[in-house]
Amino acid sequence: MASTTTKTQTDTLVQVTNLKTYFYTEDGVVPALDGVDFHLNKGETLAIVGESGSGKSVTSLSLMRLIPSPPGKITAGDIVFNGESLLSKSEKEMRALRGNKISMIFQEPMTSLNPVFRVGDQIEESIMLHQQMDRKQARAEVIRLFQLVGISEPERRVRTYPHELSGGMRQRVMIAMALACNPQLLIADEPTTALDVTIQNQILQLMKDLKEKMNTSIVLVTHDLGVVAEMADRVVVMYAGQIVEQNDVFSIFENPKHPYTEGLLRSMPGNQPRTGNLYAIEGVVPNPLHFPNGCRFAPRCEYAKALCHSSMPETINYSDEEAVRCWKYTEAWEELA
Amino acid sequence: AGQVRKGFDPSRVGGKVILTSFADAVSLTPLTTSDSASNDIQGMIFESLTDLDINGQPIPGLAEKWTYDAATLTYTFFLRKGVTFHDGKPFTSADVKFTYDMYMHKDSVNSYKSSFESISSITVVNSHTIKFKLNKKDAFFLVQGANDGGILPKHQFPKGIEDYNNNNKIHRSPIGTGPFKFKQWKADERIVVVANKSYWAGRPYLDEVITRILPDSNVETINLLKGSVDVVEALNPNQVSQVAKDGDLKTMVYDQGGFHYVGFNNLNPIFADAKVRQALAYGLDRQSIVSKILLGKAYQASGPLHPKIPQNNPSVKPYEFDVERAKKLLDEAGWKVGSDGIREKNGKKFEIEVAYNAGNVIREKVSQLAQQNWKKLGVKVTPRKYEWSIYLDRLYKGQHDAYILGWVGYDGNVEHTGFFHSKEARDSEGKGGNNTSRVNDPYVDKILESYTVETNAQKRFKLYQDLHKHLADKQNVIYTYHPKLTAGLDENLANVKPSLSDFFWNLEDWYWKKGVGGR
Amino acid sequence: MNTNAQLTKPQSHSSPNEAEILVSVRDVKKHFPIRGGLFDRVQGYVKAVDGVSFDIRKGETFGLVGESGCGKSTIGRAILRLHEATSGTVEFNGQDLYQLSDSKLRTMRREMQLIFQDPFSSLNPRLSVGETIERVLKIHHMGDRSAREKRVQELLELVGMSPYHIRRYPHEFSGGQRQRIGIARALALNPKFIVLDEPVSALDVSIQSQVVNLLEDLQKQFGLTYLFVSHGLSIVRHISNRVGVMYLGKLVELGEADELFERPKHPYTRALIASNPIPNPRLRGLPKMVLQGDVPSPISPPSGCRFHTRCPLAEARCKQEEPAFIDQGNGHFAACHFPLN
Amino acid sequence: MFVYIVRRTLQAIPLLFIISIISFTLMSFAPGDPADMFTDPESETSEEQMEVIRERLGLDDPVYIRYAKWLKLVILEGNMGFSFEDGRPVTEKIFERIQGTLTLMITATILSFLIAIPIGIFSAIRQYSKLDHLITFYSFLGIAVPTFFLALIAILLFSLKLEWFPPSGMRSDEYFDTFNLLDRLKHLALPALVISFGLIASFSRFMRSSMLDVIKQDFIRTAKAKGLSPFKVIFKHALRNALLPIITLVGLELPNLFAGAFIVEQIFAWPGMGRLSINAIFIRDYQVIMGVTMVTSVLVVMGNLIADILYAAADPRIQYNKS
Amino acid sequence: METRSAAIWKRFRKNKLAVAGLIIFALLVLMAIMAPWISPHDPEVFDIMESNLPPSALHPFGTDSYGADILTRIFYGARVSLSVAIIAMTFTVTIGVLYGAISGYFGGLVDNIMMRIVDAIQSTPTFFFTLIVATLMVPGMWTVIIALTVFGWTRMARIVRGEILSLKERDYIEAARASGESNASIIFYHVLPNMIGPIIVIATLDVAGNILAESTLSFLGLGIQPPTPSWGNMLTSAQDLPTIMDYAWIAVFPGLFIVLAVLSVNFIGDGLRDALDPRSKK
Ligand SMILES: Nc1ncnc2c1ncn2[C@@H]1O[C@H](COP(=O)(O)OP(=O)(O)OP(=O)(O)O)[C@@H](O)[C@H]1O
Ligand SMILES: Nc1ncnc2c1ncn2[C@@H]1O[C@H](COP(=O)(O)OP(=O)(O)OP(=O)(O)O)[C@@H](O)[C@H]1O
Ligand SMILES: [Mg+2]
Ligand SMILES: [Mg+2]
Repeated sequence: MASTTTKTQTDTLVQVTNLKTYFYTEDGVVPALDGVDFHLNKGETLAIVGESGSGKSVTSLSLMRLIPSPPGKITAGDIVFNGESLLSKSEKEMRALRGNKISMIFQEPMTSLNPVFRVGDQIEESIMLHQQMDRKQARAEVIRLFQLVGISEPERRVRTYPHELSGGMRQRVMIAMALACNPQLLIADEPTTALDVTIQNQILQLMKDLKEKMNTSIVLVTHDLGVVAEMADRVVVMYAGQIVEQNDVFSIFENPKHPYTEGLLRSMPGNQPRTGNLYAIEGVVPNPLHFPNGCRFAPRCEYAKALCHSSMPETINYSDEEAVRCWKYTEAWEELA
Repeated sequence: AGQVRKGFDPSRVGGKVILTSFADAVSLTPLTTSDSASNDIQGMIFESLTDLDINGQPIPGLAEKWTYDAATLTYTFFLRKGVTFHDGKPFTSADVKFTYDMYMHKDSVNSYKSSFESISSITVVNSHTIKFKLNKKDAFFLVQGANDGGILPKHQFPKGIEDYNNNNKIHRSPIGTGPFKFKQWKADERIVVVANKSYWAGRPYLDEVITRILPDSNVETINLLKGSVDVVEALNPNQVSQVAKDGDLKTMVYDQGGFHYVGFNNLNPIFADAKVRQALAYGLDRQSIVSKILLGKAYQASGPLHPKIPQNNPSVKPYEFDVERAKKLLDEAGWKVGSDGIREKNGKKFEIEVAYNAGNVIREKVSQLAQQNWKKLGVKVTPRKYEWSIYLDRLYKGQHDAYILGWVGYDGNVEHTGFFHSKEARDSEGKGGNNTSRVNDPYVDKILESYTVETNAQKRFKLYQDLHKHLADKQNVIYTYHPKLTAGLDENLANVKPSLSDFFWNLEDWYWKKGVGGR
Repeated sequence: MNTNAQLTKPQSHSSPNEAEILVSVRDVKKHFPIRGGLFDRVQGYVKAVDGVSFDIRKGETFGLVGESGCGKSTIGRAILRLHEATSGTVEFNGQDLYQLSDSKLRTMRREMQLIFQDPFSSLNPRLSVGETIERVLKIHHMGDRSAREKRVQELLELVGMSPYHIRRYPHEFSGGQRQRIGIARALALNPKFIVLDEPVSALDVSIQSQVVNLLEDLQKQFGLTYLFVSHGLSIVRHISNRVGVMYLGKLVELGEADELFERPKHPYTRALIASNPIPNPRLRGLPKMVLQGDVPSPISPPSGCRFHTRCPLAEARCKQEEPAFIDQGNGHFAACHFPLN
Repeated sequence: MFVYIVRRTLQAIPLLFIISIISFTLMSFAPGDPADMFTDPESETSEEQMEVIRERLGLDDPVYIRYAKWLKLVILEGNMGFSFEDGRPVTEKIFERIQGTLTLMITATILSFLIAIPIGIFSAIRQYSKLDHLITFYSFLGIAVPTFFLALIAILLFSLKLEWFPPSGMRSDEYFDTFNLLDRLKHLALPALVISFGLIASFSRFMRSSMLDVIKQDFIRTAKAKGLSPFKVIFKHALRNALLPIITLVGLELPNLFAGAFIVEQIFAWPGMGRLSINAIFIRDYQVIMGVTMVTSVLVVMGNLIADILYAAADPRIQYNKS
Repeated sequence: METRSAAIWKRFRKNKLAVAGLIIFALLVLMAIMAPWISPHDPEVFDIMESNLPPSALHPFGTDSYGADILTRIFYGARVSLSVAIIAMTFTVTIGVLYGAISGYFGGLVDNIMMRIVDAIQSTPTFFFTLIVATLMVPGMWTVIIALTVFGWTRMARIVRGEILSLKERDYIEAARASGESNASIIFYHVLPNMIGPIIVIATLDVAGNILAESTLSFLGLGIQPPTPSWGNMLTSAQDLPTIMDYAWIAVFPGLFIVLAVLSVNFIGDGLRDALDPRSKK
């Protein structure tokens, strides 16, 4: 079941190394991404989970090179997509990729579509831009995509405005738009958070089907572990701008290493006895302007020791797939014990 | 074309002149309105039985000649033959009769009815002879009754008085006999008249006269400088130098019949005492008004009669600027200097407001000069400007303490009844004549009355010379100055000769030098 | 599993008297008019709540779930008379709220409070935390200045915040902290009853539990009664004694929390539960019941059973006949012609 | 849509009614007697006919009778009375000039838009740049300079010194009988620019803040994620959304626009309703004042209606049946 | 812990332009107060002979066409212009805010009627009605202020109403109602403070508008009477060809002070808006 196939170089679609994205605000520097390493294999779904503000969206926007600048800037590291470094590409070259080889779905289907244009036109625009089709061909393509994402009466629906569609429909439109040019990489930033569970279920099933059909690789950003369990092959757990743990989905759920991952899993109401208090990770996420010197999770960590508060743990890479950033798994820890 | 007037020079023919007017005309049918914009244009299109020379003396107009029978008080006018209206219809005595019927009709809405009061009946003798019988002696009949309104084409007014009063089509496309024919009127833009080529006295030199409506004196001057108008009738004093500097333009200073004054309500207890009025007159520096405010473009006034007319009494001199004398007069009048330096009498302080109309810069300056001057006498003055309609309202109701105003546009036919006669005084509700200063002086009334019936010119002038002296003494209003105006015009425009009362007096003789035909 | 017909959970705090009913909602309807046409006349109604009846017992937590737009918030507000109901009655402690005068109502408001979903828009950004809470006390003339200040401190401590936060402004807090401030504000007047409109939906998973725990502790401590509105099924199941399920302005099922989740009677409830993703990757392959389509418009709801357009079990009868909301045994109510077993 | 327009028009009727009552009442308080305006204390005219004129003007009736008469005329004959000054129907006098005013105002509005929108966009996407600060400064200047002053300076500079444009009027003497577009445009240029000066200042400010709001929106990110060029993102996706609030603004600015146009008409000798009404005010020509007031109000109401229709056309979310 | 006003002041001080605006404005006000002591000449005495003199040691800003010292008139003019602008602004803000707040908060029929009245006032030719208002009273500073107020409050009312319509949907308004707060105190404590931004912006624009409107009124003889100077007055009387072409200083100096006042007020407004908002950066 686990994706343990031996990995060759060509299997890797995206390789992110030591990525640092900082925001230079009036109040100070926000290290939204502070040395992030992960990779994504072809045909794989990678879930990024983490607390609000941990840098999930910044990661996805960095992959698109859509960090608002100013104040944001990618200050270090590299993103290699299909063997090419995205960071050394010109803006024009990036534009050729966006919406074409790499596309993105956003959290808010309500506000992510331009309210004053018909939904069909908004997709056509993308198709005509990247695939040298004329308007008529593009329209046919849009209708095909609408059928693909399960929108009934596509001929009529292409002429509607976003506000005339329900949330679920709009998210389908967003997906159709993202799939328009057969992207190799689909980034979905909380695609279902704003939706009802019933609709979320429909959308998740749809994404799964499409992935099978089109063999797209997906980066799925979410904070819902249920969605992760449903969709992901591998999971990256982020906390305060850093990756604290990554592993295949089964290991993450069954054998979480990092105390934060563990806490997250234990906090899920469905995962605990229905009596007594819920398990809770106490405390709040640190202010990104003043991250603690040591492990950023230390102030909330049950296991934290003096060491954790004083210095930052290195990432321990067990394999290509598995990594954790915690003192608990170091020799130093054992010495303390 | 008809005959040719004396001295007509065909080489001068041609070209157009662009004039300006602050306001649009209201109606082009004579006497239906009293605004100067309308009057000026009417003057180009219509003619009366008599015309006036540059001194205001009656000369033949549509009447070739006339006789007067003193016994029956009857004028007989012999009309010019062969004259046609601009639409080609002949002019006859029927038109004259019709015209006067209109002017004198009881429902006629015109502001000049008093000019015709002395007419008792009009009889058509034949197609070109007409008799006017008067009901009293009228020294001014030839220059008022026979001159004050153009002759209308009867055939244009099928509904008679109703057309005269209300027919806008007629009001806006007039037909007369005059040197210019009406061509076009675009509201708030311009009014165009063109030469009447078959004018009985020979066509005017100019082909076309355009009056552009430019509502602001800065704009007027700019257009003159720019060459988009040819003549500005009266430049603002401080804009004269600007125009003078321009090589393509010339300026022309000319006299305007009239006088300016600081008025009072003579019924106001403060001003009822002649000594007070005299004191204020002595205390006002007229010399400065003329030299500094008007930059020399005026005559100091000694009374209401312009120095260029025979009624003026040259022996009457303007009041000196004499502060000591003024103070003495005030002391005599019982106004004693109070502790704060302001005079008072019977516990009442000598504090007055000097009103003027908003937008009139010269009057604003005069009011401020008066404030400064009279302060030295112990009189506290508050200058105060009013929007025109409010200014008038208060003026008519006698609510201003003192006000600054003028009385302009007269010539040798001046007649001051309206201004000084007690029967013309306004009542407290503001009804009545133009005697807004409420002068009530039996001596003045008597002179004014004799003057209108005295047909001997020399005796008549003498009456006003006496009046001049009397008024100067009384200072019912403080006479400040007689105006001179400065016109700005194109260097090449020739023969512009304003009379005391009419800038366009000889418009038909204006011409372009060297045949330039305008710029 | 808890299968007996006990009305409250065994672990329940204080001991709520089964019979004692705090809030009684009877056939409440709330129709929002839609205006239009030439004379701006009412052209139709959004039937946000269309005849809902239930009781909330003293000391219990009544959960309300359902898809977005089904009328959960509207009923919550109608109970507090923040919306005037179109018809029906709401009794609070035996008093008909809709008969109260404005001033009486304002006094009554001490007894019942509201906590909002959005921690960002529910606090006045111009007032400091202290001012926000103190205002509530001031309106009801509770104590003098120093007494009020003391109380504010108490309240902040009660919700787990430091007194030095008093002078801070809402924007300086995280979502969880703001929600605590909102709770403190609601508690300031010692209410008996609180409507919680999705109080944790906007919070991170790790923070959600903190707030839920706090709510439970406070309930225990003060004997509070909650109406807990949410679409997070697991949370509702955890916190509620009884749960009502709404669909298109109607209550379709009501019962003991565990009973309802274990043995849903209404197909809609079952679909809702099935849609909830299970946080276990090993179970992902299992066939799911996917509810097709969207919720129909509340302006012209479907005839008969409102769910029939999406119901996998619907039959002809469902289209014509509206099912009654009846007890299917043990106080487990459902409105379905073909209840599940 | 049709229903919407009809409804809005019907709604305007009571509004116009209120305006007419307010205006009429206020006017009856105005000092100064219109009959007096037909006399001139500065030259030799007699005023014995004043009573005749007063009667003709109907000034002896009480206010409410005059109002009733006026209203009757308006409703029954669609005529707004007769000018005191020359006895012509007010409608006719207004009709002669309305085209001038509208031409000026519409041109000025369009001109302002054409200039203000790019400026606003630019200062939004280059927020806090030097140019942005410069534009901010300009917009304060636009508020601080009185129209009459600006007009005079403009005439001196562009007409007298540079000789680019004629200083006054609506057309040259040559083109009174034939229409010459170029000549008209030349005459239109200065007055329109002067009116625009202030408008550009405020429109660009609003455009800037509206644009700043829009470019933060999610759908802009979506557009970028599609790979669209920045030009398309701004001018296709952002612009139309940013324009929406500006459309309403124009409707609200209309009354001020009229006021500004009136002053400009005076200085540029532009034949329009402004001069008509200023003259009417000075001579207390009540019927004309009423007429101009009503026509301006109708234009304002219509302008707002058009703004709303445009808004609805530009924003598909607006439904006509929602008020 | 600092008090709220101290916090506001601290934030305000951070904004350099706002502080500069405040200093300039304070100087202008000081100038107005101190006019009798710092003026080089007597404002009431002038000699027409001395008119149109360019700036010199004796007349630092030159003299105008009446021969009055421009600097002196600017000092005295500040009194009128600043008082008129600020007092009238205070009135328009008070009336406009209250009116708009009531209309927007209560909505429905009340709103409909109240807004139609605003429409009516806004569509009438202000010029004429200002004239009437002004002439019904004795001309002077207060006439100007009242005239400016009567027709100046509608814009504020409109904006405030619009803001309220959106604000009143916020949860914290509902929370206030839920806790038994009365309508009046909801408006004062929760609604108005949250729209202080737009209110300040309009208010500062009004100050500028009032300075200029005063001159229009005075020009018509309805306002401040000459020789009492006001900046607007001075600028208006300089609108004449030779003045602009040959004696530019007559227009330039009052113009400069108007611009200075307008800019400083707007900068203060911007600074104040940010300082009053606890969310703005410290
Ligand atoms: N435009 C920006 N300017 C300044 N800081 C920013 C900006 N965008 C993001 N950040 C900061 O970067 C950090 C990471 O934000 P990010 O949006 O990636 O969080 P997230 O994990 O997606 O959270 P959420 O679950 O709330 O979407 C946060 O601390 C945020 O404040
Ligand atoms: N003020 C209102 N005017 C008109 N319609 C309204 C109003 N408030 C709510 N509605 C409508 O009433 C219905 C029920 O709304 P309500 O907010 O109660 O739903 P909800 O169950 O709370 O949904 P959510 O989960 O999205 O909060 C919706 O269709 C909504 O559009
Ligand atoms: Mg995010
Ligand atoms: Mg809700």
